[in-house]
Amino acid sequence: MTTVAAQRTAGGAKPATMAQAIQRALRDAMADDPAVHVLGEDVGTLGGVFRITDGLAKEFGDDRCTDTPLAEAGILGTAVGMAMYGLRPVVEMQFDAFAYPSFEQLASHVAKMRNRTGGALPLPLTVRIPYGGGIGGVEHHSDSSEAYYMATPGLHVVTPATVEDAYGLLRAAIASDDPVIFLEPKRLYWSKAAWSPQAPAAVEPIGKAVVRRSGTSATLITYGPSLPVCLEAAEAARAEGWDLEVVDLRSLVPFDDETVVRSVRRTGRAVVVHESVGFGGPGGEIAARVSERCFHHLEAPVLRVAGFDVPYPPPMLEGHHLPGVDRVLDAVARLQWEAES
Amino acid sequence: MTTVAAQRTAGGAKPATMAQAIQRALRDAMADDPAVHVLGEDVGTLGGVFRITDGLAKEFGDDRCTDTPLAEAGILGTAVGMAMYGLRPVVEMQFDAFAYPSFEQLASHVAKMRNRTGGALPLPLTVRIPYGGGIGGVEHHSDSSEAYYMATPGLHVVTPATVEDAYGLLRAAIASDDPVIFLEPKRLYWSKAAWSPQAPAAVEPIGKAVVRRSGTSATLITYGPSLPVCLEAAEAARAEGWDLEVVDLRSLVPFDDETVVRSVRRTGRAVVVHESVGFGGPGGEIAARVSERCFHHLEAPVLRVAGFDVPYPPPMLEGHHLPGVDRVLDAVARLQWEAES
Amino acid sequence: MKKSSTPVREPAAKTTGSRGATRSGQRPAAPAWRVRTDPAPLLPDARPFRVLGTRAAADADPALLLRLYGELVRGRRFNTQATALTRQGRLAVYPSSAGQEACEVAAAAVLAERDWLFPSYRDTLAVVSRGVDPVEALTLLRGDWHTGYDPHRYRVAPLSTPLATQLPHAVGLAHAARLKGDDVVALALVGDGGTSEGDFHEAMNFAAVWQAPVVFLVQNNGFAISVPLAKQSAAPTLAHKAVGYGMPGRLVDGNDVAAVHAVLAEAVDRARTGGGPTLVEAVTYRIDAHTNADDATRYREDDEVAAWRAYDPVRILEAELRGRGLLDDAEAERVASGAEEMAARLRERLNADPATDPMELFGHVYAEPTPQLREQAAQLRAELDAAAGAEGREGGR
Amino acid sequence: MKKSSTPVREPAAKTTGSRGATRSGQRPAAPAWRVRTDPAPLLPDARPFRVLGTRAAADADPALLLRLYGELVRGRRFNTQATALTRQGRLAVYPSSAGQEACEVAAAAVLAERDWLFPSYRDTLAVVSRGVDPVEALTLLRGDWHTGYDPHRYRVAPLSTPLATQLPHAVGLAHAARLKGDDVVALALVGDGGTSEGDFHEAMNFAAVWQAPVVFLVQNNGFAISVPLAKQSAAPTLAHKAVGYGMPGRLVDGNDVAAVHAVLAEAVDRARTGGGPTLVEAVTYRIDAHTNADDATRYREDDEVAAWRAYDPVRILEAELRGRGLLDDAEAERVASGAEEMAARLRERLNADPATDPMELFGHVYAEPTPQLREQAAQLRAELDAAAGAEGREGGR
Ligand SMILES: Cc1ncc(C[n+]2csc(CCOP(=O)(O)OP(=O)(O)O)c2C)c(N)n1
Ligand SMILES: Cc1ncc(C[n+]2csc(CCOP(=O)(O)OP(=O)(O)O)c2C)c(N)n1
Ligand SMILES: [Mg+2]
Ligand SMILES: [Mg+2]
Repeated sequence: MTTVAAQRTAGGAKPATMAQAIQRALRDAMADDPAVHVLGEDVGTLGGVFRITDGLAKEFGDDRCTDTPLAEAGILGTAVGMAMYGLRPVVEMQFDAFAYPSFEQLASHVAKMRNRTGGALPLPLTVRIPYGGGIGGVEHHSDSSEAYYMATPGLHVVTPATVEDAYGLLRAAIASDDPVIFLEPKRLYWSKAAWSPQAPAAVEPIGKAVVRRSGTSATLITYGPSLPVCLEAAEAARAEGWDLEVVDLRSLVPFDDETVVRSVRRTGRAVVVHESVGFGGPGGEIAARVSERCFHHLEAPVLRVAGFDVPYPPPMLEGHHLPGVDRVLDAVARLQWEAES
Repeated sequence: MTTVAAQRTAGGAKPATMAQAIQRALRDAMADDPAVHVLGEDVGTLGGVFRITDGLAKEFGDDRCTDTPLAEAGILGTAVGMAMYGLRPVVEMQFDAFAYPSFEQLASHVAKMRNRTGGALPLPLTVRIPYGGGIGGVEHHSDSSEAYYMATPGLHVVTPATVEDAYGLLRAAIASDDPVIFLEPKRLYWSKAAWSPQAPAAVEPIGKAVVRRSGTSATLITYGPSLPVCLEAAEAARAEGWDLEVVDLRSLVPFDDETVVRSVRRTGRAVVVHESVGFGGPGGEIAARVSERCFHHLEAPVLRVAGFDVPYPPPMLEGHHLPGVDRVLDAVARLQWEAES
Repeated sequence: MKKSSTPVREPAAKTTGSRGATRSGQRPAAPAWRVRTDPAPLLPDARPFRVLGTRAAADADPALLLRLYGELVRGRRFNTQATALTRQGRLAVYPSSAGQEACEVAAAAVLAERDWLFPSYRDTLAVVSRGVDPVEALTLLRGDWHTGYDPHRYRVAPLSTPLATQLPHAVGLAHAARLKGDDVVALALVGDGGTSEGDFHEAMNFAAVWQAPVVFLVQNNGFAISVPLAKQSAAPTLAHKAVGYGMPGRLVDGNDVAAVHAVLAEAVDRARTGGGPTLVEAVTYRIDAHTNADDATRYREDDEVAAWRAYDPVRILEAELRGRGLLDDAEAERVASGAEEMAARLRERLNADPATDPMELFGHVYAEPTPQLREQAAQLRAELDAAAGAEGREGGR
Repeated sequence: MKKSSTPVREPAAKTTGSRGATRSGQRPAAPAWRVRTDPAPLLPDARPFRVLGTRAAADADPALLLRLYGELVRGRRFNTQATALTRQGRLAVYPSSAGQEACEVAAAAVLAERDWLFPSYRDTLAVVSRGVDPVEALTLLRGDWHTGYDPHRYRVAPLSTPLATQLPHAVGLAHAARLKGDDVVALALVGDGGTSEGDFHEAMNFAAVWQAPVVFLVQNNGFAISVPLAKQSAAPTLAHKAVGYGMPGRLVDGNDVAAVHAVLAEAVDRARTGGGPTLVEAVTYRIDAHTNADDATRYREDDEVAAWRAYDPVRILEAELRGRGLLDDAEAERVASGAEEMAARLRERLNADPATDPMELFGHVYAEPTPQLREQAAQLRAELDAAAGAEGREGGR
């Protein structure tokens, strides 16, 4: 997969931010399909508080990119109705915690509509949610809420960690006939990569993880905002003699057991890394699956490095909360290396 | 602990249902402390759709047991304000899925208020939620939503599986200075046990699991509505030569690692059983913890028996969805017994 | 009933001017203030609009009244039959709309085929009256699946159990239709209790801001399960809520089918012609208990029920029709026996066990089952096969 | 401004009687219909209530006006100082209430010590004006903790970032106080945008049904970030929303501090004396950008800002005071230099780095940390110790 990605960006690739790639994906989707409508708070004239929707209202008109009243349940609820009528709404929630007022619409309708109606009412609907911390936001601006969505059958849950995936996954999400929760790692919005908007990556199907770094000693399983942390940790680990493999899940639902299990069976050790709370967070599911499926291949228990089990801290303390390189390396060090040798 | 329970119910115990025990706990708490207020939809004159609050409005007046307007965020939100003023509100959500409109109040305020204010504003607030299926309810009446609450630091999450615990845990929840999500297994409301309301069980601190059946072959880890299933499975397993231990978690947050780990280290095998969805459900966290902490004692991977990863099915199909005795036994059979012998 | 009126926009006026800057000449003038919408035409009448038994009845179309009469009689019979089926265990539960049939059938009758209906959980009758196959409409309550009909085929959204959550859907659909240039109106039903939910508020507001072609019908039947209106709202009427969104509020006698039809027709027409949304409150009463599982004697007096039972939507229309010579015994008999036939067919069809396939659990969660769901489906398949095998063996013994 | 009036209950009246059962004698009478509350006194005036520059100003208490003037001048200075501190990196963010100071200081001034204030995220100034230590009030925005003050000590709820979510808290607290027999009123602030949230609706409704002693002040500053009022609501005024809950709605010029104070005082008084809740809409304008991080030129015209800048709450009060000879240059100078001192103290205190303890992450999640949190605290403790050790060693080199 990495090869394919490399090919695609070969010709004429210029540095682009993840924010630009997301914006471009919206633009291209709207241009390709008049059924795609963007709605949310401040997405129109302002272009969104992260400027992701900048220019869309101008290019496609207020009816295609709409500033809504300030009411998240109303936004998601009307989007459901729009999807029922054949549109493909793309909803922007301004911040993670501000999606909570729409939780009932999400859990009771968005996730269930296709099923309730025996397939008669699919909801091709994307909910974009900037998530996670590391940007110095005050309370309620830095939640990692993916556990809620993972526990809700009927939703797809994806999150890009690279500029290219931001484009490809969002195109795939909008093209999907099922509702997709598209989690945008806020602190990677301004991450850059050589990426050519002239030849944007083909849309990959949702549900495939990717090995971002090959290694033999242990597997770091991660996604979204923690991928750069893991890659950095993997580099640092070389000094300790560990050659770490890094798997970027990209899709939490569906989960790519195949890629993850193949890696861990080979390395025999695994650490799950994410920003979300540990207890009850995504890592529990991931570690449980890996422990069950790789039981006879594991040299050490699957460990988790996660945010602490506390409400997201204030800006001045978030550095102590967020899993960083050192905490990842500490976990790797606890993978019972002595036992093996 | 089982001994203590037996002692307590020794004298003059008559059969009581779990519904009666919960009602009695509310009554006693209200009688003991004028700060305890019950509020919710239909809790007053009607006594609640499950009759849990029957008689409370009559005994304590409408101001202590209040029929609210039909608005769950409003109910929980006003309860927050009441708790801020020193009351101990006990909120009833009519059904699991109807708690979702209050999700923002729960996640952004109830769970966080103490922390946000550095301890200055604790919220002694109990949210009672009838949960789970098995009673032939139409859609939105049978959700097992515990995963959402477990993933939200600041909440305690408890659920009784016995008549006695229903009383004791609810008293403990109301006595707690922290918000407690009190999950009531709907299909156990009418389960009966010899239990003496004259000498109700002393309130145990929240956070202790209990071994409901001792065994040596493997541990079934469960809670709430699945406890009877596990006990029945354990009986049936004797025919296969398996002597199963059954742990009733009672409290999901805090989690009693000690009791669970002690059991699994001894038996070497474990199956987590619950009604909630498998993927992203509580079992992931539980299995991950057990796998990590019992790594060198495990003879087989920790398995999970859970509801399927689907929206809760309609009444006529729920029997196929709910983890029953056979499915538990199938999982036990897959615990790699050959490998051992 | 008030005439529909397009919102009036006052010209911008400097208020300070009118009151005068009497003392402080240096005081700067306030920026222009404008009331954006004239509230007067939005306000509901003080009393519910009525047709039957008033002079207005003379103008009502006899053919329409007869058609509504037929629907009412069938509707009542549908309610009693469905309730009976709960006693026979053929329905898991039934929230009867007995007493509210005028609202149910008027809501269905007022819509064109291309329009959409958004029912609440109590509105099976409106769904059936709109033309949905009754067994499909009752699937949810029988319990073999959730929504039993194809919403697109009938342009009827699923019966919504979580209260008021269907209202924003109606707004979104109506808005989408308008954006596409389609002539489609959405009519959404909700109860008095449902108006307390945040979703009601957000839907009303979006509808008004977007001027979506949607009509909200609140069936104020006096209770939300056991909770009477007085504990639900302190508003003068629920129709008064409209003013705060900038849409017209209309109050109508919910037992007077001609009145409900007229008010809804006007609102639908306003929506259709670009006049935006309307909130209609129909004052009615829930004659039966909340559902067959409820015991209404715990929270209300028989007297109250009796008073409303006397003011029966079927009987008051019948009285009108008979008074005007539009209905005789023979015709009434014909309608009644048609309703009986409908009920008999319903009984018959619901007395058969529905075909259910456990594997359907996995068929509709996503367009394509996830790998995880495929695994789980295989597990259930194996369980079912094993059980069938065991049965087969037992049967062979 | 309308006189406060207790809701009028109409006697029950048979409506059919009034319109007459003209044709069908057999038609049963409808059960009694009653409008539960007279809507007329609930309706807001057509234009915002003003005091300054009108005849009413003559009746205003000079001492109160002078006190409010001092608060306004200090309030403006607080806003400019806090904004400046964001540029110096001393505050993570500051949502300025420049232009809205009249609402902020009136909200604080109108409350008795025993009353409670429920601020929204933009209302740091109201919190400070109520007496909270400014550095404690700014803790959230500096980022060393969330709420920096003890809500019980000041009877000020935490600044609420999730919009409108604090409104039900205010209702619950006011209701609880009344149940306990305490004379406590809650005043809750919310923005024009916040009125669209479901929590606004539910709070208003609970307050009205419970007749809770609570006052809601909507600061309609024209924008929710970039979204203008016209995209937020189609209501005649936001005050009209009150009618749909059965509470009085009042409209006031939000830049006229005397008017805001008078309207709020009346509402607080009504709440205190058992008259229930009031919704007050104050028409004002957000002079600064949404926060220091926002670029308001993207969505609004300088002309509009200039018009409102001219109608400055501080200047119009100053003009009034000077016109009436209540303020001279010396006094104005004294007030201004007091405000400068306040700003200097604030700068000084915020220029010091706050003491933070990472271990506090675990201290307030529960009354007692869970075993899991104890483990995690030990882990962080060990990391910190190791880091300190490493630093110590490096320092020793
Ligand atoms: C969000 C939500 N909360 C609670 C319920 C449980 N419930 C079902 S019906 C009902 C009362 C509804 O009253 P109303 O809106 O007046 O409708 P009616 O039953 O009178 O038709 C309640 C509380 C629900 N279905 N949805
Ligand atoms: C529930 C919620 N949704 C979204 C936001 C993000 N947000 C912060 S301020 C704001 C605009 C608020 O507008 P308004 O209520 O008019 O208050 P103002 O900023 O004008 O004081 C938005 C959308 C939020 N804080 N809370
Ligand atoms: Mg009702
Ligand atoms: Mg505003």
